[in-house]
Amino acid sequence: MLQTFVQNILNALQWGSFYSLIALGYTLVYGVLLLINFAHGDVVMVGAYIAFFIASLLLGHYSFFPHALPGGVALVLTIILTMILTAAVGVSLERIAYRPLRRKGAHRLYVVITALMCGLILENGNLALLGASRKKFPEMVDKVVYNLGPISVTNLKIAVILAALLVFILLQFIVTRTKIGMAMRAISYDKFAVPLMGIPIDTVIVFTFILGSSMAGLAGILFALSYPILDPYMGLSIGWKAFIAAVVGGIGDIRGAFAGGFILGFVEIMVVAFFPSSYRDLFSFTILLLILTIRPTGLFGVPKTTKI
Amino acid sequence: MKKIFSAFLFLLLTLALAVPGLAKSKIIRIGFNIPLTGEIPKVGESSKYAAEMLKADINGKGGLQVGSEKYLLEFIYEDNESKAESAVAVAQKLIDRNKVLAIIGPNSSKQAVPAGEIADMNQTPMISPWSTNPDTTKDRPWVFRAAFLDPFQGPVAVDFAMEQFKAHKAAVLYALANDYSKGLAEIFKNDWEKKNGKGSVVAFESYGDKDQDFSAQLTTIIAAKPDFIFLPNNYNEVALIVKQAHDLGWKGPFMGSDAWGSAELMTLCGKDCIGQYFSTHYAAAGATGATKEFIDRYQAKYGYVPDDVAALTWDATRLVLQAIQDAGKLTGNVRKDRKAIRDAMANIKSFAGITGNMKFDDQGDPIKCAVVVRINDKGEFVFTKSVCP
Amino acid sequence: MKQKLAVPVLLFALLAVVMTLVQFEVIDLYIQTIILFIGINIIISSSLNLVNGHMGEFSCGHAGFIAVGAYVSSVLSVALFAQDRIFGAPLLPPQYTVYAFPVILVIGGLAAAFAGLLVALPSFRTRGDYLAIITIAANYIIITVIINIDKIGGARGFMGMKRVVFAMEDTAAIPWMVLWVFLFTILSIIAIRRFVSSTYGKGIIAIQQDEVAAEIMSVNTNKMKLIAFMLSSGLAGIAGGLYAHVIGYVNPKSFDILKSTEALVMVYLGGMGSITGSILSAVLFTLLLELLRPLQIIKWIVIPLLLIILMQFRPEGIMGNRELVDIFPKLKKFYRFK
Amino acid sequence: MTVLKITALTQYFSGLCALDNFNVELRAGELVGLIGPNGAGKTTVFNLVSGFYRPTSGEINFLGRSLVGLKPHQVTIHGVARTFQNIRLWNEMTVMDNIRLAHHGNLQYNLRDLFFRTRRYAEREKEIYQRAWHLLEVFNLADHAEEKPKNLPYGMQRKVEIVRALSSEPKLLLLDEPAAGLTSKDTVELIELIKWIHRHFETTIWMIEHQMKVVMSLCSRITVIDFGKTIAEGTPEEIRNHPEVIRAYLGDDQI
Repeated sequence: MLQTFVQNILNALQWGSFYSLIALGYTLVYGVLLLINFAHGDVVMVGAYIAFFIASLLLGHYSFFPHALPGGVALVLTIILTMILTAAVGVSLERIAYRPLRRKGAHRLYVVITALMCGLILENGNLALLGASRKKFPEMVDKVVYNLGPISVTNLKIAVILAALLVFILLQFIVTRTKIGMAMRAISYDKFAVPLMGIPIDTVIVFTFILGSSMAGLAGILFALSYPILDPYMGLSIGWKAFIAAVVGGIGDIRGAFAGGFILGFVEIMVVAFFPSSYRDLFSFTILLLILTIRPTGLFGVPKTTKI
Repeated sequence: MKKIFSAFLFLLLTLALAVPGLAKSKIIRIGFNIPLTGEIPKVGESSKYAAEMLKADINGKGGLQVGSEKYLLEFIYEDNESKAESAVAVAQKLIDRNKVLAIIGPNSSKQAVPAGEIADMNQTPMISPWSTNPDTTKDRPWVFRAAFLDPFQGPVAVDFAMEQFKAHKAAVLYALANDYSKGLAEIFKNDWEKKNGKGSVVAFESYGDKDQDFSAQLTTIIAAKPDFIFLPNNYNEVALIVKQAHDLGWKGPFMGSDAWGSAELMTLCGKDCIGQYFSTHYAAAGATGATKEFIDRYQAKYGYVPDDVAALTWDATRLVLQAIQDAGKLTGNVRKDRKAIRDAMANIKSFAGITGNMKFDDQGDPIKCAVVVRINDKGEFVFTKSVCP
Repeated sequence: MKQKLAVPVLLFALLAVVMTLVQFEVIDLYIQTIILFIGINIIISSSLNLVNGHMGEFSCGHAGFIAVGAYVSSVLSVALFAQDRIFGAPLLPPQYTVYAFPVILVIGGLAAAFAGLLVALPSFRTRGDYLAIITIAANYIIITVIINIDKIGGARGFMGMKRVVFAMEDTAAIPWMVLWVFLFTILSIIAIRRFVSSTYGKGIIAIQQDEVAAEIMSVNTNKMKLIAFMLSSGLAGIAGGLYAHVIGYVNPKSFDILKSTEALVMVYLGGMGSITGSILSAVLFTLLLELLRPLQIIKWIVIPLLLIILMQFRPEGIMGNRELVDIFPKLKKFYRFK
Repeated sequence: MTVLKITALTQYFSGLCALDNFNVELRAGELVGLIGPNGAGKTTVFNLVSGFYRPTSGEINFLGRSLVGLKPHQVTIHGVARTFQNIRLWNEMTVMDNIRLAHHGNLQYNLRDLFFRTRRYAEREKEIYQRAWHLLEVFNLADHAEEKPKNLPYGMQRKVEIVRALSSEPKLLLLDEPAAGLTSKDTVELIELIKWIHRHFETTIWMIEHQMKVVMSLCSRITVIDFGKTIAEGTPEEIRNHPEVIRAYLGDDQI
């Protein structure tokens, strides 16, 4: 029983890491623009596909580039390139779809709907371009299963958990310690004060999308490495749930997204471990509702006091 | 404002006019109600490819010989988006608009059950290649299917596992929101416990829609120490489950169902799936005759080994064409022709399909054999055993 | 006075024409099905608009309430009027269907309204995006509950409603579903219109624009939220009941979050807080989905693209928060005194 | 007759004392002022009276009935109306609807009347409409009845907000800095308006104001608070020369 429990803690840590990584992207954009970027889950999907193509290229799977790089080098290159390209995708979404709407002063929720539509285009565009076959992500590093008695861990699992932790520390540092990070936080309070700090608003927003989308790219690679089957709708369900995690943590707060992701991961895994698994969604969402009932603005969310 | 209104009206009008009108005679029109978008686009694609291949074959020979005349085939593919209401609208459209003689599809039961109602009500023969829910054909004389039913496949898996693995304790992991998976899991559990005593299914776990992480369920299953794990799941999920189970230290065997039978299984699953068994409609490796020919041609044309949906669609469509030929002649009166085709379908004595010989029982369900295949080191599905009803 | 009767007369004439056309098979079943879907979608979008548009919340779980209505009314009508494996012989003779059906639909609506409490009660304390999460969670919870009840089919879905429809048609051979969908669509629109045009109902618009001011100007905001959520989900439940009987089969997967996003799209396409906008967008959206079907996969790229482009030109939806009469003031004389 | 009697009202916000032992008594027909430097706790007093906060301790008695624990809308139904420092009108509704909605707490019809459009519904809606119309005419706003408040000049928005508060026929009207953000010309008009309201409506008025000119020319009595404590009370003349007040406003080193 104890072994099962410890094993499940490890499972939950890995699963929670993914929710955290994706929730961080939601929360960054939300913190700056108050925009629920519903396309974020699909940006993760795009990240995974980009990683797939780069990895296949670097491992010499395509005939026009028949030089296979060693797995480790290929992995590092894939991570870097994927993060850059996914960031480009995220920024283009913002430039093409969100910014013009914002300029026109559209209601916030119209931008949210636009984000939903962008998500649909990414999914179905992928389907139309690449066909309905799912893609198998290549194995870039040799999997090692460590057996500590009855408990099993893979090197990948450890890497995922570490990556989530590192990303969190990095983002927390950027947001609290750097000038542009402070501008990001300031912008949600007062749009007009930020230019006074000497940073144009659009720069801050683009930077936010770069950060958020590159994290989505990273999440995409790690996801593809852990669950190596890619299909155009893979980002849908995890995207919605990560959004829920971000809100339970207190949307707009980096710590909140991080904690919320792990909480959702733990709740889901533990419900399955100790209750009939068919009740998972029922139990886990009821627990989340209870958390929100006790703390209506999430764990780290500051209650928004309207000045009367 | 008014401009936008009129622009929209204009757009709608043009689109309405663009919908194709009625075509000329000497054509047999068959509708395909398949999911080209939505949750399972691959299923729709396989169906479409198989049908395209068949159509090219027959039209290449100048058409289908019915009685003394030759008819060209026209297949109309409509996308049901994997949605129930869409499948209903598509069925209506194919019947009323396109005046098809018969409908192939929908494939998954969520769409096939309501679309079957429409077909039955409008007296149009429909055959679902893949649906396994008994409701699809139950009390519907106009609706048929090409796949065998869960109540047959479940015991096949039970008997095979008991014999092959000498197993007494089984574990099941199924997809909660997938009626196929859930139904088969329950039938398997009942049958297993009937034969091995109560409590011999030591773990009966489920997961949700579009899940990718199964570690918690697998941890529970592995802790219960079953002799093997039964996975009545779609191949894409199977690939993830098997891999994660190995990550968690599982070394025992898996047993699967016909939903494993996709060409993609091995590309997705790789070496983790080698050596596992599953029950299915046909064994691609070592196939002979028409089956082999179909597999080779499909692979040459589309680049991958056809999955069971493709094979079943091929059979379903050929069944319909066979029935049209059996009917003797086409009158041109759609209602009469549909009736003749339905009667001919119900009366098919024996049909040699690439997924085995079959005929229909009085519910419109096929009586055919199931095979159990093993995945060999080359990733081929090798025939192991055949079970007939 | 004559002019004020114009709208009812027009509606009645439209119903009569559609019924006759259907009765004499001038329009085929396909068109008929699409007309029915349009009606159902109108109820769905305008009822969601009550919460998302007029009250300004962001409810993303409308499909959950549609599911409750669909299941409750289906189970009731099948249990009462159809031979069924689960519920056995019909409890009432078939000629009662005609009278019982609207009652069953309303009961389905009431059940959905009670499910609406799941969202309405938390709305007292939370707003905005936090409430959005609660609605999504409510959607997931409802679907999971249905999947776990084996008695009503679980993941396999539930059917038999067509037999009830047939029983109605056996009693009197007219296209009953066309009649019911038409009737309930009109009734829903009237109910919503009457609600938001009254001083009482305007309370929810006040909540949308400034909740603090609403509270201080004697609007019982909690009660208004409760009423708005329950009315909205209740109407969604009625739409669900109609949907179930038109299709003849319900499956929990048909009411997942994707269905909710469709409803959202219709609301924001039409314009927040515009009833005519919701009607228009429901018609447009349903027709677009049908007409673009030949495009297959491309359809699901074209439709979002169209919507994105539309929003760039009209960032407030087709109608904004205006009604048709605001654009064509001449129509005003056809309406009664507000 | 005493309209409002506040005794020992104290409010803490997470350990911070916002208001300490505040007492006041307003008699019918009075026009009283509440002044103090920024952050002194003036708006807190209004928020406590109108029910947005529940006081830590103390009693608020309005016409013999305690207001403590009531929700804002219940307080309003009992006859206390207020305006806000930063105007809080419903900007997307017409001016007319803004005024009509003030009757929300006293509609006298139920949902059945609403959905079936009964006679009672029609009569009540007509009555509310006519009353609102009358009020708009009295205040020369009838021309703007169908406009949206956001399109009106700031001074007029202020006026609409006051009219909205009045239309619920309050016995006590709380005005929170009505002159904030107004031009000097508008301020003069505002003073006249408040005087006029005070003469023609049977309502007691209690106002917070920053501009001495406004308070001094309107109020018969003034309370001064600073850091949550009452530091002075009296007629405008007495307040003008009160040393504590001067210190609070100008700082210690001035003396």
